[in-house]
Amino acid sequence: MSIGWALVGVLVIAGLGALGAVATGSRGRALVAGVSTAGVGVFGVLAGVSALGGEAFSKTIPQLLPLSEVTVTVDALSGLFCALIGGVAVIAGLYNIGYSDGHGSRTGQSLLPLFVAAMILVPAAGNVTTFLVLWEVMALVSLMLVLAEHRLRPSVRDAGVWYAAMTHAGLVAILLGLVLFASKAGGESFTALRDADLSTTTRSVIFVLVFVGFGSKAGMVPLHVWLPRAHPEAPSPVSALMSAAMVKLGLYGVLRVGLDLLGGGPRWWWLLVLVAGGVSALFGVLQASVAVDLKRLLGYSTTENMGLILLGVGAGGMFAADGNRTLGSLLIAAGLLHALNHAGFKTLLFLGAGSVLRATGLRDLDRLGGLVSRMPATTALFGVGALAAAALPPGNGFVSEWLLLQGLIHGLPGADAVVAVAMPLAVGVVALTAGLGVATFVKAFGTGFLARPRSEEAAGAKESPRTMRFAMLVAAAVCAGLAISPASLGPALTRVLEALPTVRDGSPLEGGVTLRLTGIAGSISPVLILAGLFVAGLLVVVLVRRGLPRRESLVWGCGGTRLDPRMEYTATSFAEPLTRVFDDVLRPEHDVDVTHHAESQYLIESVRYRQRVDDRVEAALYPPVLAAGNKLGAVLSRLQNGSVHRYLALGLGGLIVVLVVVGLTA
Amino acid sequence: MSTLGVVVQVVLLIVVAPYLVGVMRQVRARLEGRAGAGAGQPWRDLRKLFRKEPMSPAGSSWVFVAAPAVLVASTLVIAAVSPFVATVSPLDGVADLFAVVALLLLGTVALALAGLDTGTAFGGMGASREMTVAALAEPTILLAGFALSARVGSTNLSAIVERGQQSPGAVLSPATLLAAVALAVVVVAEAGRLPVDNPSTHLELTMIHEAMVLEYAGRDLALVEFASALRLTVLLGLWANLFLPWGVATTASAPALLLGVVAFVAKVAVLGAVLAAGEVFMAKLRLFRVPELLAGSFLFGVLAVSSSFFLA
Amino acid sequence: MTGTPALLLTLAPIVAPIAAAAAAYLMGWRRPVAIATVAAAAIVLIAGAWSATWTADGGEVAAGNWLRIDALSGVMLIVIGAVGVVATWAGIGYLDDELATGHTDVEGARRYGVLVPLFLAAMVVAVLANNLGLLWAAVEGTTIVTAFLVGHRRSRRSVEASWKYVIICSVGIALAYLGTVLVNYAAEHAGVEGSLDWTQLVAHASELDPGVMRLAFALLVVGFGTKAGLVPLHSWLPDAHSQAPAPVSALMSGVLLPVAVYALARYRVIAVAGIDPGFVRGLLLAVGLASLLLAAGLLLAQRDYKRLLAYSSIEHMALAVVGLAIGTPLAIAATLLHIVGHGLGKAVLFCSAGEILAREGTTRIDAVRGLFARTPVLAGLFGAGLVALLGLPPFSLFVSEIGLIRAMVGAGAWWVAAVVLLLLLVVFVAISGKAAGILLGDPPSRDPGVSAPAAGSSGVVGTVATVAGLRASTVVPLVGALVAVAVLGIVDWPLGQLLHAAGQIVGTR
Amino acid sequence: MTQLLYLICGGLLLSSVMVLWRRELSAIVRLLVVQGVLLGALALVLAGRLDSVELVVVAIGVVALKAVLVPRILRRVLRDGNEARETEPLVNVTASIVAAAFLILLAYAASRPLVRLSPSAETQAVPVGLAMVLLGFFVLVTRRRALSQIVGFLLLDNGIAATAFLITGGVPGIVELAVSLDVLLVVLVLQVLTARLRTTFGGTDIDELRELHD
Repeated sequence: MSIGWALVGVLVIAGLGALGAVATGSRGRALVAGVSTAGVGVFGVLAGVSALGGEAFSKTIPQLLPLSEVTVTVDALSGLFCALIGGVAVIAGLYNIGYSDGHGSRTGQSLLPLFVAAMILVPAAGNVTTFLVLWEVMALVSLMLVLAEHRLRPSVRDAGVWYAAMTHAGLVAILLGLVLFASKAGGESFTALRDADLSTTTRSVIFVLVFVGFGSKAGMVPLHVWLPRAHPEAPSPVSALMSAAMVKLGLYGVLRVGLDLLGGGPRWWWLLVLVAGGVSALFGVLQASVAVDLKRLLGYSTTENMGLILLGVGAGGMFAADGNRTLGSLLIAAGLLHALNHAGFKTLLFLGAGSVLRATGLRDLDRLGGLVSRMPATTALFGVGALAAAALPPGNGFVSEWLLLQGLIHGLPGADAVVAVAMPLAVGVVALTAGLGVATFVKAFGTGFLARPRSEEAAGAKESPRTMRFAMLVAAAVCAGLAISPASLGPALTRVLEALPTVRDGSPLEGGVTLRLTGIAGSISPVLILAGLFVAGLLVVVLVRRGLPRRESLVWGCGGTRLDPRMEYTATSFAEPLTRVFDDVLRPEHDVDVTHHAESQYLIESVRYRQRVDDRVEAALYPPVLAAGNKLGAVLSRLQNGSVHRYLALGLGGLIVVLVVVGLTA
Repeated sequence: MSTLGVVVQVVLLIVVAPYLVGVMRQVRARLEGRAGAGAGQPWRDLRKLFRKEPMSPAGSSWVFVAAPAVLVASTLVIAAVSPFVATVSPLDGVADLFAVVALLLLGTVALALAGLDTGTAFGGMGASREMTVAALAEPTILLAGFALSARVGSTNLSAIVERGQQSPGAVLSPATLLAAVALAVVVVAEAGRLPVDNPSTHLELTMIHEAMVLEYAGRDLALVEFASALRLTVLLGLWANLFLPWGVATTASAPALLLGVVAFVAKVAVLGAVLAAGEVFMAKLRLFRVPELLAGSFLFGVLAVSSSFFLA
Repeated sequence: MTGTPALLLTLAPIVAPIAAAAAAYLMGWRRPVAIATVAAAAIVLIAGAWSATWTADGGEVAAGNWLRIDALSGVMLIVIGAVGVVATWAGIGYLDDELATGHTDVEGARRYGVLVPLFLAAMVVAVLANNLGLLWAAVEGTTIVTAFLVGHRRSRRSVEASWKYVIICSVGIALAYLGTVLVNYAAEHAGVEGSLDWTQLVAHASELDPGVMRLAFALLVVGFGTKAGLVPLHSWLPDAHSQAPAPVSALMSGVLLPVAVYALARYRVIAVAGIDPGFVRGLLLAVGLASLLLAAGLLLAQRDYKRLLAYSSIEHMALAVVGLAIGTPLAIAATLLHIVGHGLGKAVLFCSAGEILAREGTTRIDAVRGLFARTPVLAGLFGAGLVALLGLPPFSLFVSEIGLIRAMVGAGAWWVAAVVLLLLLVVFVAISGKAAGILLGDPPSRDPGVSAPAAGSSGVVGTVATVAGLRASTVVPLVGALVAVAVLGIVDWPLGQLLHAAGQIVGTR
Repeated sequence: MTQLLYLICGGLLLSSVMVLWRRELSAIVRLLVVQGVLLGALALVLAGRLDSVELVVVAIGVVALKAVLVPRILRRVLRDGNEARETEPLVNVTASIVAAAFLILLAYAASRPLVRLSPSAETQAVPVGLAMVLLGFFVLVTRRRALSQIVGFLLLDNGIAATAFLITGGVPGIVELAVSLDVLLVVLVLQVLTARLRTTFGGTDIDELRELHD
């Protein structure tokens, strides 16, 4: 199918879906919204796949958008992101059918297909205004979706405000950057921008502005503050769409503007990207490792993964700037592959968390547990996602992190001091991130799903409806496919890299069973590792199977009686060693409330212990800004104190100033 | 013929692993003035355990049951793909240094999940501590790997070993030495040996590894014990071959393989003995001093990488 | 186009509202009169749209030396007509409620019925006037007409607001008159025939004495700036807008302020030709940015939602003036589009804020909670209006803001763009935070004894259709306005060419 | 003739300054009458100098409006209330006079371009008009009574009218008419509002109006 028709399909289905969801009653609404969302996703995938197959598309519609025009261009880079978003949308749409069945709000459901359509169209934008409009439509619709459950929890409102503010701040940076670009280039179509001949200073200003903007969308520290608030508060299919798909558009922006439109740049740009990515990865995973809210944990994990992706892109950009296209293309391919992988497993994980939320009403890991027997399918599927997110073989996250490391460690020969310092640190960051990521997902899976339930809600959990399980199964299958055969994406990635002039260099990875890299002696075979694990495991089971049957026993309670679920290790206690080790960074707050007996202060009635780990970056950076704003408001309020004399005095003063200025500038 | 190398290697490791533990215990016993149970005792223990019935704590799930198998399987895969005896292997391209590290971590994760699945405080405590240590050890491992592979231009284990054989001088380069120290610390941490963990303790508050497996019994416990021995062997073997690559077969001929087997057994035995001897003179660190140790090893890793660049 | 048809086309939008006013005076506030008022506003709109046939490609509709429609006037006519239709239509329900709840009496309603169309007529005269003296007189006329509309309720606060309004605006507009006198002086000295005819002045703009024109322009900026709600004489605006009846606030904010900006646009054309363009730009920028800063700061500190809307008007007019300061054709076109979008959006907001006030009985932001949960349609209108005014797509203010920023950067004033964007961000944060408080969340449990005045209760004018507790006569125009703003933000054709032509008239490279 | 012109201008300026000085509201209204008459005289003198019949008509109109009609309205305001004196102004008289001096100097400085464009006897006197504008504004800023504020506005307006006469012999007739009508209407509006102030606030101290603020 041609890309143009696929995009028309996206728009038409989204429009029909939205109208349909508005028109249907509460019973069929989730079905209409879910099916149309999935339909939009299918068309997105079709458009993306066509583009990745080498088709290109470009169209200008001058009748739309006053003061400008609509331009749509789709190349392989756009295609990758269209396909990614479309894929996530298909799964989230299917999931929505069961998830929102009977209680999806009219607004929330009808906006779902529109959100997906906006996201799919963002990478298809071909000029500055079109891009900005679509970008902001996407932001607005996602904001409204985040707010969908505003009546249920007061925290939704705060999350919405934070999200709105941060996304608008990001827009401001992007807007300024792109408009500056367009103005200097003398045209606002991407073609004109690409052909522009600008000074390095201008280009750098543009890049930094744009990076700040896209970075905030991608959840880069310190602009990430909205992400761990908004992603958890949104309904779960929306969380999945935001975390798996929307943040990727930040990556798209960096690639499109940095490597395509600006055509690469000096090395420090990419060093900036690398550092921002590294800091985000580390900070994100640290916060995730101590988070006890499952969806918040997943949100911080998104910051972490986007950090890793941008770290790869940054390193790739650095090498490309040095002329080392082999590593440049490898690292960017690694970043893109990780983006795909992250989309896969984060969709799965957020949907899994949604199922848990739906079944128990809980996001608090400290109160979950025991779901493995109550929601076996969900547990198993979440486990697949957690394995991938922990970047362990045979999960798909492992492959892209492996590629990333390969790219990072091979740059040393022939490098200068900057690279020689940056790369080891980057490897250290990736490694620590990987390690903490493992701990994080062991915690999420181990305390959230295993053992015995820690609350009545968790004990009463029921398995999710079939559509939800099916959607998660699809996501898991996608993860598995990506894990088993990453090399099959080689041609597509090659085509994407061809859209980036300074990086373009043949195909970065190839091979069938074994994943090989071009220009680097390194290989792994995810299939064979999986097969090996399977065979070895089977052997062990078969060999050991003989003998006495398994028996159930009481757990050892140090000689005490049967253990209470309250005595189980919780997520908080699991993360305690990490909290202590990273005390200086996390600065946890402890509250101990001791209630004494009425009769004697030496007898204790109860002890309450609470630990809170706030986002320290947020606490350090944002309150001063808000305080400055309030100060400004307070100062200016004094001008408006109600006295008409003061108002008139202001006028007279203004008049005098104007007269003086007119006199002086004569 | 090279396939034979793989089989030999896997069988060798399976056989040797419990003996290695036995040797180490024996060395330790002797140094402490005890007679010791002999190097074969671990095998005898395993045989006994394999015959006993496995038990699952109430409320635990398939994760608890599957974990030992995953642990053994992941270690076996490492045993198959790494160049312990020979560098020529049909499985050479399957897993490189990073993949091996990740597979080790996979085993750790399986056991940690099992620990959490028991629902006891001990299991959770062990899992939590084990994951903390593993997470903090990760940067050191990868940086040491970086230092080693930077010299060779590949993370492929065979390539690193072969390069070591071809240019013995490089083994004594600052980068390699620093990486060796760094990795040694990590091997100790990963294998759960002193001063990070005490494999023979059963005092709840000091346990890491043992706390996780507290609920295992019978053949489950046998698998866990076996896997832990195998992991120790694999770790020592890897360390030995990365830094002392001599003797590893580079062709698939029978004599070369034989030499490889002998060299491997010797190296691992010596290293095990040294490790055991060292443990006699060492006390376990407080858990919250372990990160300091790992930070130190991380520093060595960084120095290793930068010296491979700045001093090369 | 000239001659009799032109005369008809230019007189129709003036005469129609006056006729409606006369009808109201004679018949009192009745349904036919109300409809006639809406029809009069519609005639203004139609006249504006119709005139575009001649003006969109740079032509004009001239009726003698006094009245004239070019593309710029055409856009303004459309704004006046469109906002007028929305405000007068939604005003029907508003006045019914006022009468039903006893906030006003038959005499008050009659006065309202007379003054509102006169207000429209005065603004139409202002934008059609070719003579700058007439323009001034018409703008001053709006003050007089609206003085009693602001004080419609006769409460302490509305009297206070109208006093401040009349005094400050009269002073400001007097300064504008002084400026006009000086322009006249310069023109006579340069031998311009019909010394206050805009067309003549533009033709001879470069011959005017720069010294006098600088002083004149400065006075005009301060003077008309007062009416546009700009620093330093902006202070009347939040008081008047928060006290006036909702439809009047809508008209004042949506049209009256832009008419003052329009006057500045006319003078800008003359000023830039004669005097140092840097002076013109600097002065307008200073006024615009200072107003923007003021609006941003006070929005942060705001505790009253009607005043919030008023400061938002200051913000948007400041933006429009910054657009004038930049003054390229793109900037002017964007400014005008912005004015159109703002007018309609603000009409929606003020009218829905009026409904909120009628239901909640308070204008305090922290006293209104969980509106979406209680009255989704009203909250939806208010929310959508805010979204439009915050400059989010698909509403046209987003496109016009991008256009403005493009124009700023294109004119080399990238620092202005940066400052403007930063201040707009502050505005965004301020408004969205407060709006979230009003709209979202679960409603507080209310004392069941205190019920809001029954909305949709039958007024004097007869029974009314309701939509979710709101009158159809309120919902339909407001929804229509929102749809119009959205359409303008997506599609180019309704205004594109006209805006372009207007940009050519005022804009300079 | 020029002497007469300057004399009238001097009188105009003096009457404006006197308003700052006097506290009696009725005296202030009287000063306004004087100023209206002087303004008419100015127009008449200019009519003579420029040979303009139109200006004669304008002069009559000015006197009728500013010396008769408007003061009559003001007196009615005065009669309706029982406030004969300005309460303590926000800036005391001494400071006011000093400020007035500064404002007059500023007016001279600011009107230099106007004089420079066509130096003639009339334009030489233009600073007087501008000074009256600023003084009127100053009265508005500092006086508390509603009536004083109206007077301030009228002073400001007289200043503009004087400026207009001095530089161009007045604006085109119809505009002049519109302006006069506007002034009259504003005064009427303010009169009504003053009455409302009195009924709702019980007084006309504008400084009491502080309910609307941020």
